[in-house]
Amino acid sequence: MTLEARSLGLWRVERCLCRDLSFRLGSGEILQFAGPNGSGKTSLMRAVAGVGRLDEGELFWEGNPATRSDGYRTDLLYLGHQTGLKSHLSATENYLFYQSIAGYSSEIGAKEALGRCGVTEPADRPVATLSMGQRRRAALARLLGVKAKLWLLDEPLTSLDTEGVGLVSQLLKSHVKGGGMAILATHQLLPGIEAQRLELGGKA
Amino acid sequence: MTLEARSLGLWRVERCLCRDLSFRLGSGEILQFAGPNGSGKTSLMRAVAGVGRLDEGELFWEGNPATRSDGYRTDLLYLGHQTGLKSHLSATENYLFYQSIAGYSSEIGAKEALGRCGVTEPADRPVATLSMGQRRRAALARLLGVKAKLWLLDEPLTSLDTEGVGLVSQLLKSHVKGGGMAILATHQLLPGIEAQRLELGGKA
Amino acid sequence: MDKYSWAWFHRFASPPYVYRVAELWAPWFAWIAGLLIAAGLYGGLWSSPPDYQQGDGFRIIYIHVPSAYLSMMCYGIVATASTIGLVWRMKIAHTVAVAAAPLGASFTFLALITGALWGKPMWGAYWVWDARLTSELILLFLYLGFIALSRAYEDSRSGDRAGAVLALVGVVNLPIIHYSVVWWSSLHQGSTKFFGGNADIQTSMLMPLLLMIFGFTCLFAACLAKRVQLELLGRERNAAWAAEAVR
Amino acid sequence: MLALASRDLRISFRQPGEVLTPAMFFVLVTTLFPLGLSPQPELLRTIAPGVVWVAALLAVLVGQESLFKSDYEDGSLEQLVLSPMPLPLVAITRVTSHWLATGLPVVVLAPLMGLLMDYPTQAMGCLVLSLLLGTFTLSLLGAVGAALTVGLRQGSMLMPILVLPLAVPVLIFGAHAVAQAANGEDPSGVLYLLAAFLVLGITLAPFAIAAAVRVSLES
Amino acid sequence: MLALASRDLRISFRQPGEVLTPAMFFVLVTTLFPLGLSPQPELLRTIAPGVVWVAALLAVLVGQESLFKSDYEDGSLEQLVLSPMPLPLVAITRVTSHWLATGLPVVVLAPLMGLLMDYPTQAMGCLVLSLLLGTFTLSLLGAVGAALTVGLRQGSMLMPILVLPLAVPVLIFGAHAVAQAANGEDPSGVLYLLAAFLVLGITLAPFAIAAAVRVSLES
Ligand code: HEM
Ligand SMILES: Nc1ncnc2c1ncn2[C@@H]1O[C@H](COP(=O)(O)OP(=O)(O)OP(=O)(O)O)[C@@H](O)[C@H]1O
Ligand SMILES: Nc1ncnc2c1ncn2[C@@H]1O[C@H](COP(=O)(O)OP(=O)(O)OP(=O)(O)O)[C@@H](O)[C@H]1O
Ligand SMILES: [Mg+2]
Ligand SMILES: [Mg+2]
Repeated sequence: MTLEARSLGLWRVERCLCRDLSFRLGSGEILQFAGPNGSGKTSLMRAVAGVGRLDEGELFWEGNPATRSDGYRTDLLYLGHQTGLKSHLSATENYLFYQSIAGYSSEIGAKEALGRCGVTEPADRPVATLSMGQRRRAALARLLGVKAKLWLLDEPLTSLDTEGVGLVSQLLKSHVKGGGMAILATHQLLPGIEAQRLELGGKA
Repeated sequence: MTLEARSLGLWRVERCLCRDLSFRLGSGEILQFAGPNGSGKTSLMRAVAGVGRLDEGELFWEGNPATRSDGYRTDLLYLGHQTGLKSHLSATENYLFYQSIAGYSSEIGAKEALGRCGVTEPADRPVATLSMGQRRRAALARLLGVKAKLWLLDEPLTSLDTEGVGLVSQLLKSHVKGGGMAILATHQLLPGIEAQRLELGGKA
Repeated sequence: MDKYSWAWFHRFASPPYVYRVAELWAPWFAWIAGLLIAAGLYGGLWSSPPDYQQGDGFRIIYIHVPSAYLSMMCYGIVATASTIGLVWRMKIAHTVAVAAAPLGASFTFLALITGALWGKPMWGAYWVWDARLTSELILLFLYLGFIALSRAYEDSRSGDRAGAVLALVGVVNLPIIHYSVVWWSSLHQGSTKFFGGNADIQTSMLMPLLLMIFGFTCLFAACLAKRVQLELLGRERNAAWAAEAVR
Repeated sequence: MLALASRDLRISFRQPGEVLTPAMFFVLVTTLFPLGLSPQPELLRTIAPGVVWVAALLAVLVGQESLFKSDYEDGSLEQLVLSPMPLPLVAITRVTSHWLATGLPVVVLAPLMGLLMDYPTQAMGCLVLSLLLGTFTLSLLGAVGAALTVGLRQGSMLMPILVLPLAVPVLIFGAHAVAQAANGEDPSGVLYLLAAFLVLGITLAPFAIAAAVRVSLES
Repeated sequence: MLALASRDLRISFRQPGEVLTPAMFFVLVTTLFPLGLSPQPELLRTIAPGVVWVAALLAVLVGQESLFKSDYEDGSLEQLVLSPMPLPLVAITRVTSHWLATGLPVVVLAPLMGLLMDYPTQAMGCLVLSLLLGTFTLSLLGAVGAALTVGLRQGSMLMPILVLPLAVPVLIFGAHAVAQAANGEDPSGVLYLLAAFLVLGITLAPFAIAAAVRVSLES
């Protein structure tokens, strides 16, 4: 089970974010997109996830082109700057919804998953009433509810407290131990996570 | 020049975020709201800034009630989770606007301020096209453009790279050296900034 | 002296005190209302003769006019309470406003219904797009808007103030309703001249009408007192006094 | 699919505001007219079909305008695109549940509004039926427009421009049918035409919407 | 003030979409009617004043609905509240610049629409004047509604309900004046009344808006 990127290129109007960029990710591996602000981590992440525009190159999931394989979408879990939580629904409802539309969902129930992510009391309030960190935690709960091989996490640590940071690295650990793979984009360092770094071009 | 809070209390529906909370901040001092996610830092910050609802207690700015003194509003600069940048305007335009409506504005021009915050090339693009970190930096530039005695910064480090974190702490240093005061809410630690911590109640 | 008066003011404004006062007054208002309305109905439905042109149809006036007048007076109350609440940040005032609004809405509704029923024989249509009718309808919407808005915030602390602002803005509508008959050429009755030499309403009708108006007012007062109590209990649900009040 | 539909409906009920806007709007337009015009009953009767239909059209368009907006802003649109469900299916589900929450109330309120403008009661059936067919077609059209414009910073004005040319025929035929029914003629022919429009919409729109969403996200 | 006004106007021009929506909308409503109704000229002529005014009212309301929304979401509303400028002044500036970008186009387009519904040309002056007075009053009302509802999760439906009761008189008088002018009577009396409304609005609304904004932020 491998994700392979062949000579990717991203352009914004005239500006080239990256070009001829290739990497290879096997199961149990973590790749970290590194680079200063504006270096194109988010753009690349979105392109790899298949929601952003990919101007050059191609992605291969288990050997065949990712764009044309539905398998890729079922195996992938993307968590971006926007958490994708509906602010009118409770954290629980959001969790259950994403579990129900996922390719392979785990048996972990909402209460347990949210509990492990530290969202207990606010779990049944509309997400709009949650604090930033609580929202992020509610979003992270999806990592438990969905069985995805490939995690794409864009700044998962935003507005998390130290305990939350610990939570994320612990989640990542168990994920890779189970043979999963992950791509990270973050500026803070995650305790006890060793990842191969992919440096993106300096800020223009 | 002092900010004094007397027995503040915040309520959310049934839930008490904090009560009978008092603190005193003199010039050259930094106060950090600390606490886990959902402990009420943002709410308290907003209440202190005068945009959030303060359910109990009172604030005093240089001896007289902050609510009724316009002086407080001119002396204060609040930077919250939302940066307050207009996504259709360029960073430069946003900077100039906030400079022009500020109580006391510095002579630092947009180009210099944004440059010092590391927003050079994107300075004249609509903010909507900036990366998260670049937006945060563009917002931070206001700290240079406006002469405010009291800074209220809610998670100023969100999505900043390490160099950005350095920038913030350096800004803070020069601010307090100049006799300013600041209130911070952040989970990451700022290198070389010593602040008195105000611990807020644990997460419910 | 000053201190003292403020102390008194705050005691007066404190929920438990208001609750007890309401407890005290409600039954009195209720009884008086009952008596007045009974008398009014008797006078209106039996002792006064049928109208020479409208037959018995006109008797609906005994419901219509009081409720119409109350629909407006109640809005006045809501607005005043809101003002007090906003200016002096008195929670109790907001409570009164929130408690009064639904009553006002129902009286407005009553005025509309009775008016409509009356309109069929008088104008041959239940509804005409007439100035006063329209503005009364608008008043209903104002009430609904107020209720919806103050309920929309799950935190009553915020909902109160939002509603209050709206209530104040809406005050503009009262004169419009009252003078609509004057401003627009209207199918609807002009303001009746109740007293004086050439009063255009005979005493046999006037007396019951006045009785009904006062009766309705007392009824309204009684209901208001009760609703204020409920609202207070709801808001202070985990205060000590509320606990023992319901025990 | 069911999960999605139930989610959408639940969200709708959480914010009666957004949802009832179109119904509100419909009532508004239809009631404002008698106020704006000098309300002679016979005049009202003649213009009733047109007013009701125009009101319905506007209501639907207003309702669709923000169909994908919140999903786009909170990032759940990308999640839907990434979900294994085929996107056109997602689109039609989304539109349907949104129509149930926004379009249906309009249809339900129509007879009431008809009464206020004393539209002949025996023709109500046709009014409701035509709106039933029409509003759903319009919702589909609106959804295409909304999907195309959701990514744009220039905002949503484009949407009406894009949609209108396609919406106008629906309006014309719809109002025509209602008018016919009011004059006691048999509107079935026109109604069939409306039904045909609807079928066409249901078959084609989902794919258009899906494509449009993809484009908007990539921009 | 100037800084604020220029900022608002610049933003408006950056997103012609949002800005022209009301104008769009106005044109839409007024043009759809002839399509919806069977267009007999004399019928059109009788309903023209009403249609134009209703269209204008709707257009303004639609435009105002999102007046403070983006400011609220991107946090610049709190910054305005915190700025040393007195909030009512901010409010009136905001409304004015928004009206210049949204309301004025409607007023400008009105004569054109009038022509389409062959409204007597000699009465155009009155049409424009009444709209000029009316739309601004409506913008002020709309702004109050928008400010009251911007903080609500329930969404913006409330806004029309809140605003409409107050907007209807303006509509009635406006349409009345236009109709009078069309019949060759002298509308000045009604126009004065509209002017009075406007003055009332300008003096009171800013404070209401300011208070409403504060409340919405605190919620
Ligand atoms: C839906 C229809 C109607 C509505 C909404 C309505 C509304 C009102 C209102 C708001 C008032 C109080 C005015 C004030 O206190 O300034 C009123 C008073 C009155 N209405 Fe009606 N009305 C309706 C139908 C009728 C009809 C059909 C009649 C009989 C012809 C009628 C006769 C009266 C009379 C006699 C008064 C007292 C006059 C005064 O002192 O102002 N109303 N109505
Ligand atoms: N329309 C555009 N024209 C020019 N440059 C653009 C345009 N849109 C985006 N960019 C640039 O492309 C880059 C995209 O940044 P991206 O969000 O991928 O960076 P990032 O690594 O995620 O930054 P951060 O660490 O701040 O999140 C930014 O530098 C941005 O300025
Ligand atoms: N309507 C409500 N009912 C109950 N609790 C609420 C409501 N609204 C907010 N809260 C709670 O109040 C607290 C406000 O959190 P706030 O944003 O101030 O925390 P914070 O310290 O900023 O958290 P973070 O570090 O994640 O930013 C949260 O715990 C939230 O769950
Ligand atoms: Mg990024
Ligand atoms: Mg916070």
